Amino acid sequence: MYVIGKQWMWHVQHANGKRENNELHVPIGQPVRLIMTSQDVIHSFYIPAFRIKQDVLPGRYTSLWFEATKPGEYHLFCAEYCGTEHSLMIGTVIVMSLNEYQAWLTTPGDVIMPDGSIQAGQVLLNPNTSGPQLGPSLSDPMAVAGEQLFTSLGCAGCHVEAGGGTGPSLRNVFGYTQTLADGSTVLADENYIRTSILTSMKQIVQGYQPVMPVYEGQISDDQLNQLLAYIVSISNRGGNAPASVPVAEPQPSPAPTSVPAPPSAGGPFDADLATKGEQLFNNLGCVACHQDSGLGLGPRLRGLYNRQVALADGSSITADAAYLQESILNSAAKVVKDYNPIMPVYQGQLKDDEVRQLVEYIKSLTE
Amino acid sequence: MSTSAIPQNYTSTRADSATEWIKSWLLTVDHKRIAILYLLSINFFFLLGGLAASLVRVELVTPQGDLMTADMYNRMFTLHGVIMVFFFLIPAIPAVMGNFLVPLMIGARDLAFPRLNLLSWYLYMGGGVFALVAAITGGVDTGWTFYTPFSSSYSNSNVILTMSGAFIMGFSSILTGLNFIVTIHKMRAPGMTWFRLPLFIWANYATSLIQILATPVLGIALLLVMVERVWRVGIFDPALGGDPLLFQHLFWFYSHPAVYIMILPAMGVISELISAFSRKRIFGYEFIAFSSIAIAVLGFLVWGHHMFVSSQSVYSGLVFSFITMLVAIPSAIKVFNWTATLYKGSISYRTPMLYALGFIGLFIIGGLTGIFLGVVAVDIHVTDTYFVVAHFHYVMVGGTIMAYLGGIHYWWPKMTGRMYNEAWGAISALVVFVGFNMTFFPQFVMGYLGMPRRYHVYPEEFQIYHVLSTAGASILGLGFIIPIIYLTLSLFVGKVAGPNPWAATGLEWSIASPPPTHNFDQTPVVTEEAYAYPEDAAAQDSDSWQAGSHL
Amino acid sequence: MATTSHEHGHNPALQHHFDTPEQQREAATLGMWAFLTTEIMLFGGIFMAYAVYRWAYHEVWALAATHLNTPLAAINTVVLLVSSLTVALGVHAAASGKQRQVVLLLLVTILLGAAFLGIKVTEYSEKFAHCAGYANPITWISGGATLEEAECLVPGQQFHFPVGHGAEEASSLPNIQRNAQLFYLLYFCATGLHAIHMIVGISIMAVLAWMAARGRFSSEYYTPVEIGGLYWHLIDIIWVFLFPLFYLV
Amino acid sequence: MNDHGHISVRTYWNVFGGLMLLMGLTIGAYYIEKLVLPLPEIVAVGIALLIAFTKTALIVTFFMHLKVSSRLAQLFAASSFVWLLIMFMITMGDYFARGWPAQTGPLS
Repeated sequence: MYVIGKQWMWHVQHANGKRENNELHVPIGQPVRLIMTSQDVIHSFYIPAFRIKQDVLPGRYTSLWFEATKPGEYHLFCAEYCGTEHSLMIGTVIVMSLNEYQAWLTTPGDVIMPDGSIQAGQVLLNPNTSGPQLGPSLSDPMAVAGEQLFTSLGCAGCHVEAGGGTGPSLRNVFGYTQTLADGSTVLADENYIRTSILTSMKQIVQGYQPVMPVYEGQISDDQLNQLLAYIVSISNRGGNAPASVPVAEPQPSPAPTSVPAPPSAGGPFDADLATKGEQLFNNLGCVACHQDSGLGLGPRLRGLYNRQVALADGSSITADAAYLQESILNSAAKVVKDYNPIMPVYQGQLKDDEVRQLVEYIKSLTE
Repeated sequence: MSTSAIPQNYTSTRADSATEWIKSWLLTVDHKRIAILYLLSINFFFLLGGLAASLVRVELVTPQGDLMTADMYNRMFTLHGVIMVFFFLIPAIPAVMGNFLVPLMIGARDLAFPRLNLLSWYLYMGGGVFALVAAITGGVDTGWTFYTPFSSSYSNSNVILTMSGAFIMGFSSILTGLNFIVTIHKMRAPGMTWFRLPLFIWANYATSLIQILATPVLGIALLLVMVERVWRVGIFDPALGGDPLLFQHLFWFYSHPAVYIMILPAMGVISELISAFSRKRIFGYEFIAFSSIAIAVLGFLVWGHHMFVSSQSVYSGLVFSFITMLVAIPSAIKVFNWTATLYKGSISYRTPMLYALGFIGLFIIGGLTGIFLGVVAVDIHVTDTYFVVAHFHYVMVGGTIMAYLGGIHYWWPKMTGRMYNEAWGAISALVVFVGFNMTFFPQFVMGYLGMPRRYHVYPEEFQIYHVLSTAGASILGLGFIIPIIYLTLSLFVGKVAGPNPWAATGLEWSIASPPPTHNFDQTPVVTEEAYAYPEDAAAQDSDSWQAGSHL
Repeated sequence: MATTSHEHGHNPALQHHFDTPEQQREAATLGMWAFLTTEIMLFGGIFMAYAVYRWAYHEVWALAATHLNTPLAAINTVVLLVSSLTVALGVHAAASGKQRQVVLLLLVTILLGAAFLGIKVTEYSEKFAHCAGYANPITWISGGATLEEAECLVPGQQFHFPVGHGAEEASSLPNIQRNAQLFYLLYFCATGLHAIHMIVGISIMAVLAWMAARGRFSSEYYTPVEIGGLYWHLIDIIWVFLFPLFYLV
Repeated sequence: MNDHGHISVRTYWNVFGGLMLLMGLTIGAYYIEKLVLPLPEIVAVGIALLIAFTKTALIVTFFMHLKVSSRLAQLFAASSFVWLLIMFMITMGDYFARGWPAQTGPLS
């Protein structure tokens, strides 16, 4: 479970995304692990009855675990002085039997959606299983929300499940030691994943370039927790992560069709090639940088075809098929103004009909 | 030696005009006068802190907390913390009794640097003015520990004013410590070897070692927080990569030795009282002397036990917990030796002795609960609760203040030449003892049940403890007011006390009661060891006892 | 209690509560050493913060250190070492009673101290000038050439650590701006505090020189000069540590 | 201890010479490290600190007359460095064990 201490309020977020303030519903007999961080000053999560207390620091995760034995309501205090309403930052811990806890979990309450917004009254059920599962698998919806976030933010583009993407595959990363570019090894725990997402340049895994954009300030704490839950869920050493999470099978990259594409001079674009191009565009991770929202590291491609493009060296050129092809194969040649040349070179990695599919797809992106 | 006639004693001056009189007191370099100036200013701050304490206690009678708003309550308990710690407990015994008695006990005419001594009093008052101005213009709401990032970026009360007050007081404490070290090393009377020194001097020596080694670190910690507040640049602020725990390390590196600054001189006073009132040589002189030094040294290694739950690494928690057990040993040695001194002594229950016995009892409770807090596992439950509040009040109020009052009563005839009223003295000692226990013992129970510290509003089930504690606090408050009344009265109506009303040993008892300005006409030569009471003192007392003479 | 009668010649400088001038001198030097202990602990706190943050962010700190003006600081160190020598010779001269030489040497020390502060001022003003967008203080005053790439190393809102040159290596370090600001905050705190101590040192030397000029010292009584010397050497020692830690490493 | 051990002017000068030599050494080490062979960081820091310590030792023993002053003064000088060491050792111990900053080491 994830706890966020804010000045004079505790946000508690259950594995399935259900959120509550100043309250903590816990099943008995289950070891519960709290992953806590603070948004402003130092607080301290203190449950006298369970004899546990741990300071909650801004800027890093601290963890606390306990196993409730007797159902009932217990006090929850903030033990580290944190300002005017320090004495109001209290709450109750409600320990329930397992099935009561299940029932409570599914009652509608506000839930964090993948884009970080909070919607009340909506229960995030795990799509591929009918009822809520027992035990650790409860965190599916959280992982599912994390997974949706993972694709929508474009992480899936680089961190391809099967590997071979520009970023390392994240399968079975959590809980294992990673060897870093400078040869040192580090245990991939919550803090490692948090800092790798927020400040990605710090710990580059061996054999990969520091290309990943820095997400600090772009994603909220809740989204960060969801991503963390997803990454934990796809590693079999994830502790409270179920092994049975439906892993987003990578769409099999389409076997390049041998159909010779009609010469591209014809109509605006060839629909069939464009759809294949689109899948390729996602799988190769182009979508991660060339985001439609324009926020990505690469320029926005929608409506690019046949438009005047200003290049870094000041000259400008019309984005015709030849320019697109050349930019894909030898990306550093003509870099668009105020973008830095970090696009990987696909010369020799892509067959030319794959390139043609991509070009057709880009042509299909009309404004 | 100034050949002019030595004035009758340090209190009377040949001042003719009022300004002359004021100048003779405010610009004095006589350690005895500076001690009196300290006595007055420290008692003023003690009453101010006590007032804040009583307001906090009255506020806590009701769970909803309706006497004052939460913010006012936070400022009140911070005021109580800052005033009591920085402006009463740390300077109390070293400055008042230390200044007065250290030169007398070692046979010197004055401290090594008299002008520096006056400067440290002015620094103390300067710091006090800063703290008062801060208190009046709205106080500070960060708690006396000033934890960042709250104190550096989230609190908008005048933190800088209070911090500079504590910063300046730090210098006064350093200068006093420095003065004592040099005096004790260099200005002992001929024949006064280290092992003939009274134990009060050993304790003060150890205290001043801590003062000069620890206080600068507090100075730098507060300075850095002030820089952070002024330029909005975070050194302890996690947003800028800083670490709030670094502040806690620097702060507690000073503050734990500071609690030993508070308790060590109190132990020195108690060693004097116990041997004087059981008319017996102190048992295990070397042990007590060296345990003072041991406390001073070990005190520097244990500060981490204040930070067990603050995500300090588990391994350092282990190390600090182990060394905390070691630091408890010297205190235990002292208590054993005191009780051994009492054995077979002819104990007379005069007021100082009542305070001394009260000290031993309460200090044991305080010390042992300290061991609970030293163990990491237990500490996780009880830290930042009222258990901790009760623990350090047992050691500070039960220890330092009881010893302070006992010392004031014991040396009152020496300071003023007048005896206090014995009956009132006994009453005040009992009232203080009862009031104290009634205030703080319920807090142990409440703390263990989980009542957190610094809470303005609390769940109902703790109310009975709070009501009990507030009742006790009023008795305790009364107990502190009574001595002020009868001690001031004794100045005018008190029986004139001769040079040695307690028939005690020690150089300070060999000169006139309000000692002359230059202490010793001729530098005394010390021949026997510190507490040279006759072997059969107990036998002599028992057969010379008649009904009606003091117990 | 047998008492000893006093026998000591009337020494003008002996204060009333000391028995022998020897005792007074030892008391003074011991007091000074105790004070030096507090000073060392004071700067110890800053070095502690330095050590913690250096251990945590060593790459950014190494990079940040390159933007400090090392040659100027090296000259500063030499200046301080020479001033230490002149103070030591001054104390020696006082011990052997050559009053005029004492005054001369103390004046030279004051001069060197002032030179140190001068260099410090130029260094600081260069940093502040950068913040205002000018190459160096002179152009800043005369409104001359502005700085080509923006660099402001004074901690505060407009702190900007130039990531321009050496982009790829610098941009690889995540919160470089924040940690570099931390480095410069500690840099300004440490050297600022040291400069304040230097100003105090210079004023002590001035008082001593004035007293020596009026012949207050003799070969038996020269303790104030010795204590002033001790304090000066301490300032020098602190700078000896500051220099490598901030500039060189 | 003798009245005031006499340190001759000559010793002052060659102490000064020694300091200048060490000064040169530090600057030399800096430039070597910068231009010629970039040593691993710990070694560079180690050398610089070592030289700083030797310089301090020279100044303290000769210029500050510690060699000739009372054992007490020597005790105070030594104790201040020992206390500094205490503060450094234990606090850095905590930082090593805690794996701060957050991204490395075990989640304590």
